[in-house]
Amino acid sequence: MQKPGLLLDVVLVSDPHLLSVVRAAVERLTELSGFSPPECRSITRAVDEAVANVIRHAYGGQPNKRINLSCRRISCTVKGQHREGLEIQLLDNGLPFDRKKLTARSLDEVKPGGLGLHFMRDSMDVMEHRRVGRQNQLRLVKYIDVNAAGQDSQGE
Amino acid sequence: MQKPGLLLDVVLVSDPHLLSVVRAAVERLTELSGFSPPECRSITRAVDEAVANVIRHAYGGQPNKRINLSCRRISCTVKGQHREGLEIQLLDNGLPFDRKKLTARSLDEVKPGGLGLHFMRDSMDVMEHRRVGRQNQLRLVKYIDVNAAGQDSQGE
Amino acid sequence: MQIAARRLDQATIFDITGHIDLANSPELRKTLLKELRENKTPRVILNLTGVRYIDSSGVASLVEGLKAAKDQGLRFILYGLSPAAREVLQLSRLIKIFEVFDDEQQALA
Amino acid sequence: MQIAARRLDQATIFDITGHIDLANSPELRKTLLKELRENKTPRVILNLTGVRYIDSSGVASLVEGLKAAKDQGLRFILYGLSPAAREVLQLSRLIKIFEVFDDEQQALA
Ligand SMILES: Nc1ncnc2c1ncn2[C@@H]1O[C@H](COP(=O)(O)OP(=O)(O)O)[C@@H](O)[C@H]1O
Ligand SMILES: Nc1ncnc2c1ncn2[C@@H]1O[C@H](COP(=O)(O)OP(=O)(O)O)[C@@H](O)[C@H]1O
Repeated sequence: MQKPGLLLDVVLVSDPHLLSVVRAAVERLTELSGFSPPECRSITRAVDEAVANVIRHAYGGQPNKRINLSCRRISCTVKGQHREGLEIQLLDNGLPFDRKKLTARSLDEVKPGGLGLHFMRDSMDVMEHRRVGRQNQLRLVKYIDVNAAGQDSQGE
Repeated sequence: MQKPGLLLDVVLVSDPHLLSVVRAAVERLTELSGFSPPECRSITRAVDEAVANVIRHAYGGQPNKRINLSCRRISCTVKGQHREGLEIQLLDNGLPFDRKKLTARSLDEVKPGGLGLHFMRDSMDVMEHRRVGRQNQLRLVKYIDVNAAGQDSQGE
Repeated sequence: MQIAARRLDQATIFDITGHIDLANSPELRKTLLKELRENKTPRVILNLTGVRYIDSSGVASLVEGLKAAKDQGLRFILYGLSPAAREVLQLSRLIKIFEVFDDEQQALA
Repeated sequence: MQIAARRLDQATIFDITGHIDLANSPELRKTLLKELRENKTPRVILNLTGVRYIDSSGVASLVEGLKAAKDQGLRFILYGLSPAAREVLQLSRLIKIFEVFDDEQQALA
Protein backbone atom coordinates (compact mmCIF):
# COMPACT_ATOMS: atom_id res chain seq x y z
CA MET A 1 0.00 0.00 0.00
CA GLN A 2 1.21 3.48 -0.80
CA LYS A 3 1.21 6.63 1.30
CA PRO A 4 -2.25 8.14 0.85
CA GLY A 5 -2.70 10.25 -2.24
CA LEU A 6 0.57 9.29 -3.90
CA LEU A 7 0.27 9.21 -7.66
CA LEU A 8 3.82 9.17 -8.95
CA ASP A 9 7.27 9.18 -7.46
CA VAL A 10 10.01 9.71 -10.02
CA VAL A 11 13.77 9.54 -9.66
CA LEU A 12 15.58 11.08 -12.60
CA VAL A 13 19.12 12.14 -13.38
CA SER A 14 19.96 15.82 -13.71
CA ASP A 15 20.11 15.78 -17.50
CA PRO A 16 18.28 18.69 -19.17
CA HIS A 17 17.09 16.32 -21.90
CA LEU A 18 14.81 14.67 -19.36
CA LEU A 19 12.90 17.93 -18.80
CA SER A 20 10.65 17.11 -21.74
CA VAL A 21 9.93 13.67 -20.23
CA VAL A 22 9.00 15.30 -16.92
CA ARG A 23 6.75 17.82 -18.67
CA ALA A 24 4.96 15.10 -20.64
CA ALA A 25 4.19 13.16 -17.46
CA VAL A 26 3.23 16.18 -15.33
CA GLU A 27 1.04 17.70 -18.03
CA ARG A 28 -0.94 14.48 -18.35
CA LEU A 29 -1.22 14.19 -14.56
CA THR A 30 -2.61 17.72 -14.27
CA GLU A 31 -5.16 16.94 -16.99
CA LEU A 32 -6.27 13.85 -15.06
CA SER A 33 -6.49 15.91 -11.88
CA GLY A 34 -9.16 18.15 -13.39
CA PHE A 35 -7.26 21.40 -13.93
CA SER A 36 -8.20 23.70 -16.82
CA PRO A 37 -5.92 23.74 -19.90
CA PRO A 38 -4.18 27.03 -18.93
CA GLU A 39 -3.69 25.69 -15.39
CA CYS A 40 -2.25 22.43 -16.75
CA ARG A 41 0.22 24.44 -18.82
CA SER A 42 1.20 26.69 -15.94
CA ILE A 43 1.71 23.87 -13.40
CA THR A 44 3.79 22.01 -15.98
CA ARG A 45 5.82 25.17 -16.54
CA ALA A 46 6.41 25.58 -12.80
CA VAL A 47 7.69 22.02 -12.45
CA ASP A 48 9.91 22.39 -15.52
CA GLU A 49 11.45 25.58 -14.10
CA ALA A 50 11.92 23.98 -10.68
CA VAL A 51 13.73 20.96 -12.12
CA ALA A 52 15.81 23.21 -14.39
CA ASN A 53 16.86 25.25 -11.34
CA VAL A 54 17.97 22.11 -9.52
CA ILE A 55 20.01 21.06 -12.57
CA ARG A 56 21.63 24.47 -13.02
CA HIS A 57 21.97 25.81 -9.49
CA ALA A 58 21.90 22.94 -7.00
CA TYR A 59 23.97 20.62 -9.21
CA GLY A 60 25.86 23.27 -11.20
CA GLY A 61 25.04 21.55 -14.49
CA GLN A 62 26.42 18.11 -13.62
CA PRO A 63 24.22 15.70 -15.60
CA ASN A 64 24.38 12.53 -13.51
CA LYS A 65 22.94 13.58 -10.15
CA ARG A 66 19.76 12.37 -8.52
CA ILE A 67 16.52 14.35 -8.51
CA ASN A 68 13.35 13.09 -6.87
CA LEU A 69 9.97 14.35 -7.99
CA SER A 70 6.80 13.16 -6.31
CA CYS A 71 3.21 14.04 -7.03
CA ARG A 72 0.28 13.41 -4.73
CA ARG A 73 -3.34 14.36 -4.43
CA ILE A 74 -4.06 16.37 -1.30
CA SER A 75 -7.17 17.60 0.40
CA CYS A 76 -7.00 20.07 3.25
CA THR A 77 -8.66 23.05 4.87
CA VAL A 78 -7.39 26.47 3.83
CA LYS A 79 -8.87 29.50 5.61
CA GLY A 80 -11.83 27.42 6.75
CA GLN A 81 -12.51 26.10 3.25
CA HIS A 82 -12.12 22.54 2.05
CA ARG A 83 -9.67 22.40 -0.85
CA GLU A 84 -8.49 19.63 -3.15
CA GLY A 85 -5.24 19.95 -4.98
CA LEU A 86 -2.03 18.56 -6.39
CA GLU A 87 1.18 18.64 -4.35
CA ILE A 88 4.52 18.31 -6.09
CA GLN A 89 7.68 17.80 -4.10
CA LEU A 90 11.20 18.05 -5.46
CA LEU A 91 14.24 16.74 -3.57
CA ASP A 92 17.92 17.03 -4.40
CA ASN A 93 21.25 16.56 -2.66
CA GLY A 94 22.96 19.54 -4.23
CA LEU A 95 24.31 22.83 -2.93
CA PRO A 96 22.06 24.51 -0.37
CA PHE A 97 19.78 27.30 -1.62
CA ASP A 98 21.05 30.80 -1.06
CA ARG A 99 18.03 32.45 0.61
CA LYS A 100 19.05 35.89 -0.58
CA LYS A 101 19.03 34.81 -4.20
CA LEU A 102 15.75 32.97 -3.86
CA THR A 103 13.70 36.15 -4.20
CA ALA A 104 12.50 36.80 -7.71
CA ARG A 105 14.02 39.90 -9.33
CA SER A 106 12.00 42.88 -10.53
CA LEU A 107 10.49 42.45 -13.97
CA ASP A 108 10.94 46.12 -14.85
CA GLU A 109 14.43 45.56 -16.11
CA VAL A 110 14.76 43.84 -19.47
CA LYS A 111 17.52 41.25 -19.21
CA PRO A 112 17.95 37.54 -19.81
CA GLY A 113 17.58 35.21 -16.82
CA GLY A 114 15.91 35.44 -13.44
CA LEU A 115 12.42 34.50 -14.65
CA GLY A 116 12.02 30.95 -13.35
CA LEU A 117 10.99 31.84 -9.80
CA HIS A 118 8.43 34.30 -11.20
CA PHE A 119 6.85 31.59 -13.34
CA MET A 120 6.74 29.21 -10.37
CA ARG A 121 5.22 31.73 -7.96
CA ASP A 122 2.75 32.86 -10.57
CA SER A 123 1.54 29.33 -11.30
CA MET A 124 1.33 27.81 -7.85
CA ASP A 125 -0.62 28.53 -4.65
CA VAL A 126 2.24 27.32 -2.42
CA MET A 127 5.98 27.44 -3.06
CA GLU A 128 8.21 26.50 -0.12
CA HIS A 129 11.96 25.95 -0.18
CA ARG A 130 13.40 24.05 2.82
CA ARG A 131 16.79 22.62 3.68
CA VAL A 132 16.47 19.35 5.63
CA GLY A 133 19.76 17.69 6.54
CA ARG A 134 21.75 17.52 3.33
CA GLN A 135 18.72 17.75 1.16
CA ASN A 136 16.95 20.63 -0.60
CA GLN A 137 13.18 20.29 -0.56
CA LEU A 138 10.82 22.30 -2.69
CA ARG A 139 7.09 21.94 -2.15
CA LEU A 140 4.65 23.22 -4.78
CA VAL A 141 0.89 23.09 -4.35
CA LYS A 142 -1.91 24.04 -6.72
CA TYR A 143 -5.52 23.90 -5.54
CA ILE A 144 -8.31 23.00 -7.88
CA ASP A 145 -10.44 26.06 -8.60
CA VAL A 146 -13.65 25.34 -6.68
CA ASN A 147 -15.55 28.02 -8.57
CA ALA A 148 -14.76 26.43 -11.90
CA ALA A 149 -15.31 22.92 -10.55
CA GLY A 150 -18.56 23.81 -8.76
CA GLN A 151 -20.37 25.19 -11.80
CA ASP A 152 -22.78 22.31 -12.11
CA SER A 153 -23.29 21.66 -8.41
CA GLN A 154 -26.31 22.88 -6.42
CA GLY A 155 -26.55 26.32 -4.90
CA GLU A 156 -25.09 28.22 -7.86
CA MET B 1 25.62 9.46 -8.44
CA GLN B 2 23.22 7.09 -10.13
CA LYS B 3 23.64 3.54 -11.32
CA PRO B 4 25.15 3.80 -14.81
CA GLY B 5 22.69 4.43 -17.60
CA LEU B 6 19.71 5.12 -15.36
CA LEU B 7 17.36 7.64 -16.92
CA LEU B 8 14.15 7.37 -14.94
CA ASP B 9 12.89 5.35 -12.03
CA VAL B 10 9.17 5.72 -11.44
CA VAL B 11 6.99 4.43 -8.63
CA LEU B 12 3.31 4.60 -9.43
CA VAL B 13 0.11 3.23 -7.98
CA SER B 14 -1.82 0.53 -9.82
CA ASP B 15 -4.50 2.91 -11.10
CA PRO B 16 -5.35 2.47 -14.80
CA HIS B 17 -5.70 6.24 -15.14
CA LEU B 18 -1.94 6.53 -14.71
CA LEU B 19 -1.32 4.46 -17.85
CA SER B 20 -1.60 7.60 -19.97
CA VAL B 21 0.98 9.33 -17.75
CA VAL B 22 3.35 6.39 -18.19
CA ARG B 23 2.84 6.39 -21.96
CA ALA B 24 3.52 10.13 -22.20
CA ALA B 25 6.82 9.76 -20.33
CA VAL B 26 7.96 6.58 -22.10
CA GLU B 27 7.07 7.87 -25.55
CA ARG B 28 9.17 11.00 -24.99
CA LEU B 29 12.03 8.90 -23.61
CA THR B 30 12.02 6.65 -26.67
CA GLU B 31 12.09 9.71 -28.94
CA LEU B 32 15.10 11.04 -27.04
CA SER B 33 16.79 7.65 -27.33
CA GLY B 34 16.81 7.84 -31.11
CA PHE B 35 14.17 5.27 -32.05
CA SER B 36 12.09 5.74 -35.21
CA PRO B 37 8.46 6.94 -34.80
CA PRO B 38 6.95 3.44 -35.33
CA GLU B 39 9.47 2.01 -32.84
CA CYS B 40 8.61 4.73 -30.31
CA ARG B 41 4.95 3.82 -30.64
CA SER B 42 5.58 0.11 -30.31
CA ILE B 43 7.87 0.36 -27.27
CA THR B 44 5.31 2.65 -25.62
CA ARG B 45 2.61 0.10 -26.43
CA ALA B 46 4.66 -2.71 -24.90
CA VAL B 47 5.18 -0.80 -21.64
CA ASP B 48 1.50 0.16 -21.50
CA GLU B 49 0.46 -3.49 -21.92
CA ALA B 50 2.99 -4.63 -19.34
CA VAL B 51 1.76 -2.14 -16.72
CA ALA B 52 -1.87 -2.97 -17.56
CA ASN B 53 -1.10 -6.67 -17.00
CA VAL B 54 0.40 -5.92 -13.59
CA ILE B 55 -2.71 -3.92 -12.66
CA ARG B 56 -5.15 -6.58 -13.85
CA HIS B 57 -3.38 -9.85 -13.16
CA ALA B 58 -0.72 -9.35 -10.49
CA TYR B 59 -2.87 -6.96 -8.43
CA GLY B 60 -6.31 -8.19 -9.54
CA GLY B 61 -7.48 -4.66 -10.24
CA GLN B 62 -6.72 -3.17 -6.80
CA PRO B 63 -5.87 0.47 -7.54
CA ASN B 64 -3.56 1.37 -4.66
CA LYS B 65 -0.62 -1.02 -5.07
CA ARG B 66 2.95 -0.19 -5.89
CA ILE B 67 4.47 -0.59 -9.34
CA ASN B 68 8.07 0.29 -10.11
CA LEU B 69 9.13 1.16 -13.64
CA SER B 70 12.73 1.94 -14.43
CA CYS B 71 14.35 2.89 -17.71
CA ARG B 72 18.02 2.80 -18.47
CA ARG B 73 20.31 3.08 -21.44
CA ILE B 74 22.30 -0.08 -22.04
CA SER B 75 25.12 -1.05 -24.31
CA CYS B 76 26.18 -4.66 -24.70
CA THR B 77 27.43 -7.27 -27.12
CA VAL B 78 24.80 -9.45 -28.78
CA LYS B 79 26.04 -12.26 -31.06
CA GLY B 80 29.42 -10.58 -31.35
CA GLN B 81 27.90 -7.20 -32.27
CA HIS B 82 27.95 -4.05 -30.20
CA ARG B 83 24.39 -2.89 -29.51
CA GLU B 84 22.92 0.15 -27.79
CA GLY B 85 19.43 0.04 -26.44
CA LEU B 86 16.80 0.91 -23.89
CA GLU B 87 16.04 -1.43 -21.00
CA ILE B 88 12.77 -1.15 -19.14
CA GLN B 89 12.22 -3.04 -15.93
CA LEU B 90 8.90 -3.47 -14.18
CA LEU B 91 8.61 -4.67 -10.58
CA ASP B 92 5.52 -5.51 -8.54
CA ASN B 93 4.68 -7.31 -5.32
CA GLY B 94 1.53 -8.98 -6.59
CA LEU B 95 0.51 -12.57 -7.26
CA PRO B 96 3.21 -14.67 -8.91
CA PHE B 97 2.98 -15.15 -12.68
CA ASP B 98 1.42 -18.39 -13.78
CA ARG B 99 4.02 -19.68 -16.28
CA LYS B 100 1.44 -21.70 -18.15
CA LYS B 101 -0.67 -18.63 -18.84
CA LEU B 102 2.30 -16.52 -19.83
CA THR B 103 2.40 -17.92 -23.34
CA ALA B 104 0.60 -15.81 -25.88
CA ARG B 105 -2.48 -17.49 -27.36
CA SER B 106 -2.91 -18.23 -31.06
CA LEU B 107 -4.14 -15.30 -33.09
CA ASP B 108 -6.19 -17.50 -35.41
CA GLU B 109 -9.17 -17.42 -33.12
CA VAL B 110 -11.15 -14.18 -33.07
CA LYS B 111 -11.97 -13.35 -29.46
CA PRO B 112 -11.50 -10.48 -27.07
CA GLY B 113 -8.46 -10.58 -24.75
CA GLY B 114 -5.12 -12.32 -24.80
CA LEU B 115 -3.36 -9.81 -27.05
CA GLY B 116 -1.08 -7.96 -24.62
CA LEU B 117 1.75 -10.50 -24.56
CA HIS B 118 1.70 -10.56 -28.38
CA PHE B 119 2.12 -6.81 -28.55
CA MET B 120 4.97 -6.93 -26.05
CA ARG B 121 6.82 -9.76 -27.77
CA ASP B 122 6.31 -8.16 -31.15
CA SER B 123 7.71 -4.81 -30.03
CA MET B 124 10.69 -5.81 -27.94
CA ASP B 125 13.93 -7.71 -28.54
CA VAL B 126 13.97 -9.16 -25.02
CA MET B 127 11.02 -10.02 -22.76
CA GLU B 128 11.86 -11.89 -19.56
CA HIS B 129 9.54 -12.65 -16.65
CA ARG B 130 11.23 -13.63 -13.36
CA ARG B 131 10.03 -14.22 -9.83
CA VAL B 132 12.61 -13.00 -7.28
CA GLY B 133 11.60 -13.41 -3.66
CA ARG B 134 8.13 -11.93 -3.37
CA GLN B 135 8.57 -9.77 -6.40
CA ASN B 136 7.64 -10.15 -10.06
CA GLN B 137 10.26 -8.75 -12.42
CA LEU B 138 9.71 -8.10 -16.08
CA ARG B 139 12.63 -7.02 -18.22
CA LEU B 140 12.04 -5.52 -21.66
CA VAL B 141 14.86 -4.50 -23.99
CA LYS B 142 14.77 -2.82 -27.36
CA TYR B 143 17.99 -2.33 -29.32
CA ILE B 144 18.50 0.66 -31.55
CA ASP B 145 18.42 -0.39 -35.17
CA VAL B 146 22.06 -0.10 -36.23
CA ASN B 147 21.16 -0.22 -39.90
CA ALA B 148 18.87 2.77 -39.57
CA ALA B 149 21.25 4.57 -37.22
CA GLY B 150 24.36 3.76 -39.25
CA GLN B 151 23.13 5.23 -42.53
CA ASP B 152 25.55 8.12 -42.49
CA SER B 153 28.49 6.28 -40.96
CA GLN B 154 31.41 4.84 -42.93
CA GLY B 155 31.50 1.34 -44.38
CA GLU B 156 27.97 1.31 -45.74
CA MET C 1 -11.62 9.29 -23.93
CA GLN C 2 -14.84 11.05 -24.93
CA ILE C 3 -17.75 9.37 -26.74
CA ALA C 4 -20.64 11.21 -28.36
CA ALA C 5 -23.41 9.52 -30.37
CA ARG C 6 -25.10 10.84 -33.52
CA ARG C 7 -28.22 8.95 -34.53
CA LEU C 8 -29.12 9.01 -38.21
CA ASP C 9 -31.90 7.01 -39.89
CA GLN C 10 -29.78 4.13 -41.02
CA ALA C 11 -26.79 4.43 -38.72
CA THR C 12 -25.54 5.41 -35.31
CA ILE C 13 -22.17 7.16 -35.44
CA PHE C 14 -19.98 7.28 -32.34
CA ASP C 15 -17.43 10.09 -32.40
CA ILE C 16 -14.64 8.95 -30.11
CA THR C 17 -11.67 11.10 -29.11
CA GLY C 18 -8.64 10.65 -26.86
CA HIS C 19 -6.86 7.47 -25.84
CA ILE C 20 -8.65 4.14 -25.42
CA ASP C 21 -6.96 2.12 -22.70
CA LEU C 22 -7.66 0.05 -19.59
CA ALA C 23 -8.94 3.19 -17.82
CA ASN C 24 -11.88 3.59 -20.18
CA SER C 25 -12.28 0.52 -22.41
CA PRO C 26 -14.95 -0.91 -20.01
CA GLU C 27 -16.97 2.28 -20.61
CA LEU C 28 -16.54 1.94 -24.39
CA ARG C 29 -17.71 -1.69 -24.22
CA LYS C 30 -20.77 -0.76 -22.14
CA THR C 31 -21.72 2.11 -24.44
CA LEU C 32 -21.44 -0.05 -27.58
CA LEU C 33 -23.37 -3.00 -26.16
CA LYS C 34 -26.14 -0.73 -24.82
CA GLU C 35 -26.50 0.95 -28.21
CA LEU C 36 -26.65 -2.39 -30.02
CA ARG C 37 -29.31 -3.62 -27.58
CA GLU C 38 -31.51 -0.55 -27.49
CA ASN C 39 -31.29 1.14 -30.89
CA LYS C 40 -30.96 -1.39 -33.62
CA THR C 41 -29.91 0.89 -36.47
CA PRO C 42 -28.60 -1.19 -39.41
CA ARG C 43 -25.07 0.21 -38.99
CA VAL C 44 -22.99 1.11 -35.97
CA ILE C 45 -20.13 3.31 -37.10
CA LEU C 46 -17.13 4.29 -34.98
CA ASN C 47 -15.40 7.52 -35.96
CA LEU C 48 -11.85 6.99 -34.67
CA THR C 49 -10.34 10.10 -36.32
CA GLY C 50 -9.64 11.64 -32.91
CA VAL C 51 -8.26 8.45 -31.33
CA ARG C 52 -4.48 8.45 -31.15
CA TYR C 53 -4.02 5.31 -29.09
CA ILE C 54 -5.81 1.99 -28.56
CA ASP C 55 -4.44 -0.71 -26.29
CA SER C 56 -5.33 -4.42 -26.20
CA SER C 57 -8.23 -3.84 -23.81
CA GLY C 58 -9.64 -1.31 -26.27
CA VAL C 59 -9.27 -3.81 -29.11
CA ALA C 60 -11.13 -6.34 -26.93
CA SER C 61 -14.02 -3.87 -26.54
CA LEU C 62 -14.16 -3.41 -30.32
CA VAL C 63 -14.23 -7.17 -30.84
CA GLU C 64 -17.12 -7.47 -28.38
CA GLY C 65 -18.99 -4.74 -30.21
CA LEU C 66 -18.41 -6.49 -33.52
CA LYS C 67 -19.63 -9.83 -32.15
CA ALA C 68 -22.79 -8.30 -30.65
CA ALA C 69 -23.51 -6.52 -33.94
CA LYS C 70 -23.07 -9.68 -36.01
CA ASP C 71 -25.34 -11.63 -33.65
CA GLN C 72 -28.09 -9.19 -34.55
CA GLY C 73 -27.29 -8.99 -38.24
CA LEU C 74 -26.07 -5.38 -37.96
CA ARG C 75 -22.97 -3.90 -39.57
CA PHE C 76 -20.11 -2.67 -37.37
CA ILE C 77 -17.85 -0.17 -39.16
CA LEU C 78 -14.66 1.69 -38.24
CA TYR C 79 -13.23 4.76 -39.97
CA GLY C 80 -10.48 7.33 -39.49
CA LEU C 81 -7.78 5.04 -38.07
CA SER C 82 -4.56 6.74 -36.90
CA PRO C 83 -1.23 4.97 -37.55
CA ALA C 84 -1.23 3.70 -33.94
CA ALA C 85 -4.79 2.36 -34.20
CA ARG C 86 -4.09 0.68 -37.52
CA GLU C 87 -0.88 -0.90 -36.21
CA VAL C 88 -2.66 -2.41 -33.25
CA LEU C 89 -5.38 -4.00 -35.41
CA GLN C 90 -2.75 -5.29 -37.81
CA LEU C 91 -0.59 -6.74 -35.02
CA SER C 92 -3.59 -8.57 -33.60
CA ARG C 93 -4.55 -9.72 -37.13
CA LEU C 94 -8.01 -8.31 -36.54
CA ILE C 95 -7.94 -5.63 -39.21
CA LYS C 96 -9.43 -8.10 -41.70
CA ILE C 97 -12.45 -8.97 -39.54
CA PHE C 98 -13.58 -5.33 -39.24
CA GLU C 99 -15.11 -3.23 -41.98
CA VAL C 100 -12.61 -0.36 -42.15
CA PHE C 101 -13.14 2.81 -44.22
CA ASP C 102 -11.19 6.02 -44.69
CA ASP C 103 -13.93 8.53 -43.94
CA GLU C 104 -17.56 9.03 -42.96
CA GLN C 105 -18.83 9.29 -46.51
CA GLN C 106 -17.47 5.84 -47.36
CA ALA C 107 -18.75 4.41 -44.08
CA LEU C 108 -22.28 5.61 -44.89
CA ALA C 109 -22.22 4.70 -48.59
CA MET D 1 14.02 21.52 -31.12
CA GLN D 2 14.89 21.89 -34.80
CA ILE D 3 16.10 25.13 -36.40
CA ALA D 4 16.31 25.74 -40.15
CA ALA D 5 17.29 29.06 -41.74
CA ARG D 6 15.82 30.61 -44.89
CA ARG D 7 17.78 33.58 -46.21
CA LEU D 8 15.84 36.14 -48.24
CA ASP D 9 17.13 39.46 -49.51
CA GLN D 10 15.87 41.58 -46.67
CA ALA D 11 15.40 38.98 -43.96
CA THR D 12 16.59 35.74 -42.44
CA ILE D 13 13.74 33.54 -41.29
CA PHE D 14 14.38 30.82 -38.72
CA ASP D 15 11.78 28.07 -38.74
CA ILE D 16 11.87 26.58 -35.28
CA THR D 17 9.93 23.49 -34.21
CA GLY D 18 9.62 21.44 -31.03
CA HIS D 19 10.13 22.51 -27.43
CA ILE D 20 12.64 25.18 -26.40
CA ASP D 21 14.03 24.39 -22.98
CA LEU D 22 17.26 24.13 -21.02
CA ALA D 23 18.35 21.19 -23.20
CA ASN D 24 18.53 23.31 -26.34
CA SER D 25 18.24 27.02 -25.52
CA PRO D 26 22.07 27.37 -25.57
CA GLU D 27 21.99 26.11 -29.17
CA LEU D 28 19.24 28.58 -30.07
CA ARG D 29 21.24 31.42 -28.52
CA LYS D 30 24.39 30.42 -30.43
CA THR D 31 22.55 30.12 -33.74
CA LEU D 32 20.90 33.53 -33.35
CA LEU D 33 24.07 35.35 -32.29
CA LYS D 34 26.08 33.76 -35.11
CA GLU D 35 23.49 34.80 -37.67
CA LEU D 36 23.39 38.36 -36.35
CA ARG D 37 27.18 38.54 -36.49
CA GLU D 38 27.74 36.98 -39.90
CA ASN D 39 24.73 37.82 -42.06
CA LYS D 40 23.45 41.25 -41.26
CA THR D 41 20.07 41.07 -43.02
CA PRO D 42 17.86 43.97 -41.89
CA ARG D 43 15.38 41.62 -40.22
CA VAL D 44 15.81 38.45 -38.25
CA ILE D 45 12.46 36.69 -38.08
CA LEU D 46 11.64 33.72 -35.86
CA ASN D 47 8.80 31.50 -37.06
CA LEU D 48 7.52 29.96 -33.83
CA THR D 49 4.43 28.31 -35.37
CA GLY D 50 5.82 24.87 -34.57
CA VAL D 51 6.99 25.70 -31.04
CA ARG D 52 4.63 24.39 -28.41
CA TYR D 53 6.72 25.22 -25.34
CA ILE D 54 9.31 27.81 -24.29
CA ASP D 55 10.81 27.87 -20.82
CA SER D 56 12.61 30.74 -19.07
CA SER D 57 15.98 29.75 -20.52
CA GLY D 58 14.42 29.93 -24.00
CA VAL D 59 13.02 33.38 -23.22
CA ALA D 60 16.52 34.40 -22.10
CA SER D 61 17.91 33.29 -25.49
CA LEU D 62 15.27 35.35 -27.28
CA VAL D 63 16.14 38.41 -25.15
CA GLU D 64 19.82 37.98 -26.03
CA GLY D 65 18.94 37.75 -29.71
CA LEU D 66 16.84 40.91 -29.44
CA LYS D 67 19.62 42.82 -27.68
CA ALA D 68 22.25 41.78 -30.22
CA ALA D 69 19.92 42.78 -33.06
CA LYS D 70 19.19 46.20 -31.54
CA ASP D 71 22.92 46.83 -31.00
CA GLN D 72 23.35 46.50 -34.75
CA GLY D 73 20.23 48.41 -35.69
CA LEU D 74 18.49 45.29 -37.03
CA ARG D 75 14.89 44.26 -36.43
CA PHE D 76 14.12 41.11 -34.43
CA ILE D 77 10.64 39.74 -35.11
CA LEU D 78 8.59 36.84 -33.75
CA TYR D 79 5.51 35.29 -35.34
CA GLY D 80 3.20 32.31 -34.88
CA LEU D 81 3.13 32.21 -31.08
CA SER D 82 1.26 29.26 -29.51
CA PRO D 83 -0.81 29.89 -26.36
CA ALA D 84 2.05 28.53 -24.22
CA ALA D 85 4.65 30.77 -25.91
CA ARG D 86 2.43 33.84 -25.61
CA GLU D 87 1.72 33.13 -21.93
CA VAL D 88 5.40 32.90 -21.12
CA LEU D 89 6.20 36.23 -22.78
CA GLN D 90 3.24 37.84 -21.05
CA LEU D 91 4.17 36.45 -17.63
CA SER D 92 7.68 37.80 -18.01
CA ARG D 93 6.25 41.14 -19.24
CA LEU D 94 8.50 40.84 -22.29
CA ILE D 95 5.77 40.59 -24.91
CA LYS D 96 5.84 44.38 -25.31
CA ILE D 97 9.57 44.58 -26.04
CA PHE D 98 9.39 42.14 -28.97
CA GLU D 99 7.85 42.85 -32.36
CA VAL D 100 5.21 40.13 -32.52
CA PHE D 101 3.13 39.33 -35.63
CA ASP D 102 0.53 36.72 -36.49
CA ASP D 103 2.08 35.32 -39.65
CA GLU D 104 4.98 35.48 -42.10
CA GLN D 105 3.29 37.92 -44.45
CA GLN D 106 2.91 40.49 -41.68
CA ALA D 107 6.43 39.86 -40.42
CA LEU D 108 7.83 40.60 -43.89
CA ALA D 109 5.55 43.57 -44.65
N1 LIG E 1 17.10 24.98 -6.81
C1 LIG E 1 17.93 26.04 -6.55
N2 LIG E 1 19.07 25.85 -5.84
C2 LIG E 1 19.88 26.88 -5.58
N3 LIG E 1 19.65 28.16 -5.99
C3 LIG E 1 18.54 28.41 -6.70
C4 LIG E 1 17.62 27.36 -7.02
N4 LIG E 1 16.61 27.91 -7.72
C5 LIG E 1 16.88 29.22 -7.86
N5 LIG E 1 18.04 29.54 -7.24
C6 LIG E 1 18.64 30.89 -7.15
O1 LIG E 1 17.63 31.85 -7.45
C7 LIG E 1 18.03 32.67 -8.57
C8 LIG E 1 16.81 33.06 -9.41
O2 LIG E 1 16.28 31.89 -10.02
P1 LIG E 1 15.37 32.01 -11.32
O3 LIG E 1 14.31 33.02 -11.08
O4 LIG E 1 14.89 30.64 -11.67
O5 LIG E 1 16.31 32.60 -12.45
P2 LIG E 1 17.66 32.03 -13.10
O6 LIG E 1 17.69 30.57 -12.76
O7 LIG E 1 17.49 32.31 -14.56
O8 LIG E 1 18.76 32.81 -12.48
C9 LIG E 1 19.04 31.82 -9.33
O9 LIG E 1 19.92 32.59 -10.11
C10 LIG E 1 19.75 31.09 -8.19
O10 LIG E 1 20.75 31.90 -7.61
N1 LIG F 1 1.91 -9.40 -14.98
C1 LIG F 1 1.24 -10.56 -14.99
N2 LIG F 1 1.05 -11.24 -13.83
C2 LIG F 1 0.36 -12.40 -13.83
N3 LIG F 1 -0.17 -12.97 -14.94
C3 LIG F 1 -0.01 -12.36 -16.11
C4 LIG F 1 0.70 -11.12 -16.20
N4 LIG F 1 0.70 -10.76 -17.49
C5 LIG F 1 0.02 -11.69 -18.17
N5 LIG F 1 -0.40 -12.67 -17.36
C6 LIG F 1 -1.18 -13.89 -17.76
O1 LIG F 1 -1.02 -14.07 -19.17
C7 LIG F 1 -2.30 -14.07 -19.82
C8 LIG F 1 -2.19 -13.43 -21.21
O2 LIG F 1 -1.89 -12.04 -21.08
P1 LIG F 1 -2.24 -11.03 -22.24
O3 LIG F 1 -1.68 -11.57 -23.52
O4 LIG F 1 -1.74 -9.70 -21.84
O5 LIG F 1 -3.81 -11.03 -22.40
P2 LIG F 1 -4.95 -10.65 -21.35
O6 LIG F 1 -4.31 -9.82 -20.29
O7 LIG F 1 -5.93 -9.87 -22.19
O8 LIG F 1 -5.51 -11.96 -20.85
C9 LIG F 1 -3.21 -13.30 -18.88
O9 LIG F 1 -4.57 -13.64 -19.04
C10 LIG F 1 -2.66 -13.73 -17.52
O10 LIG F 1 -3.17 -14.97 -17.11
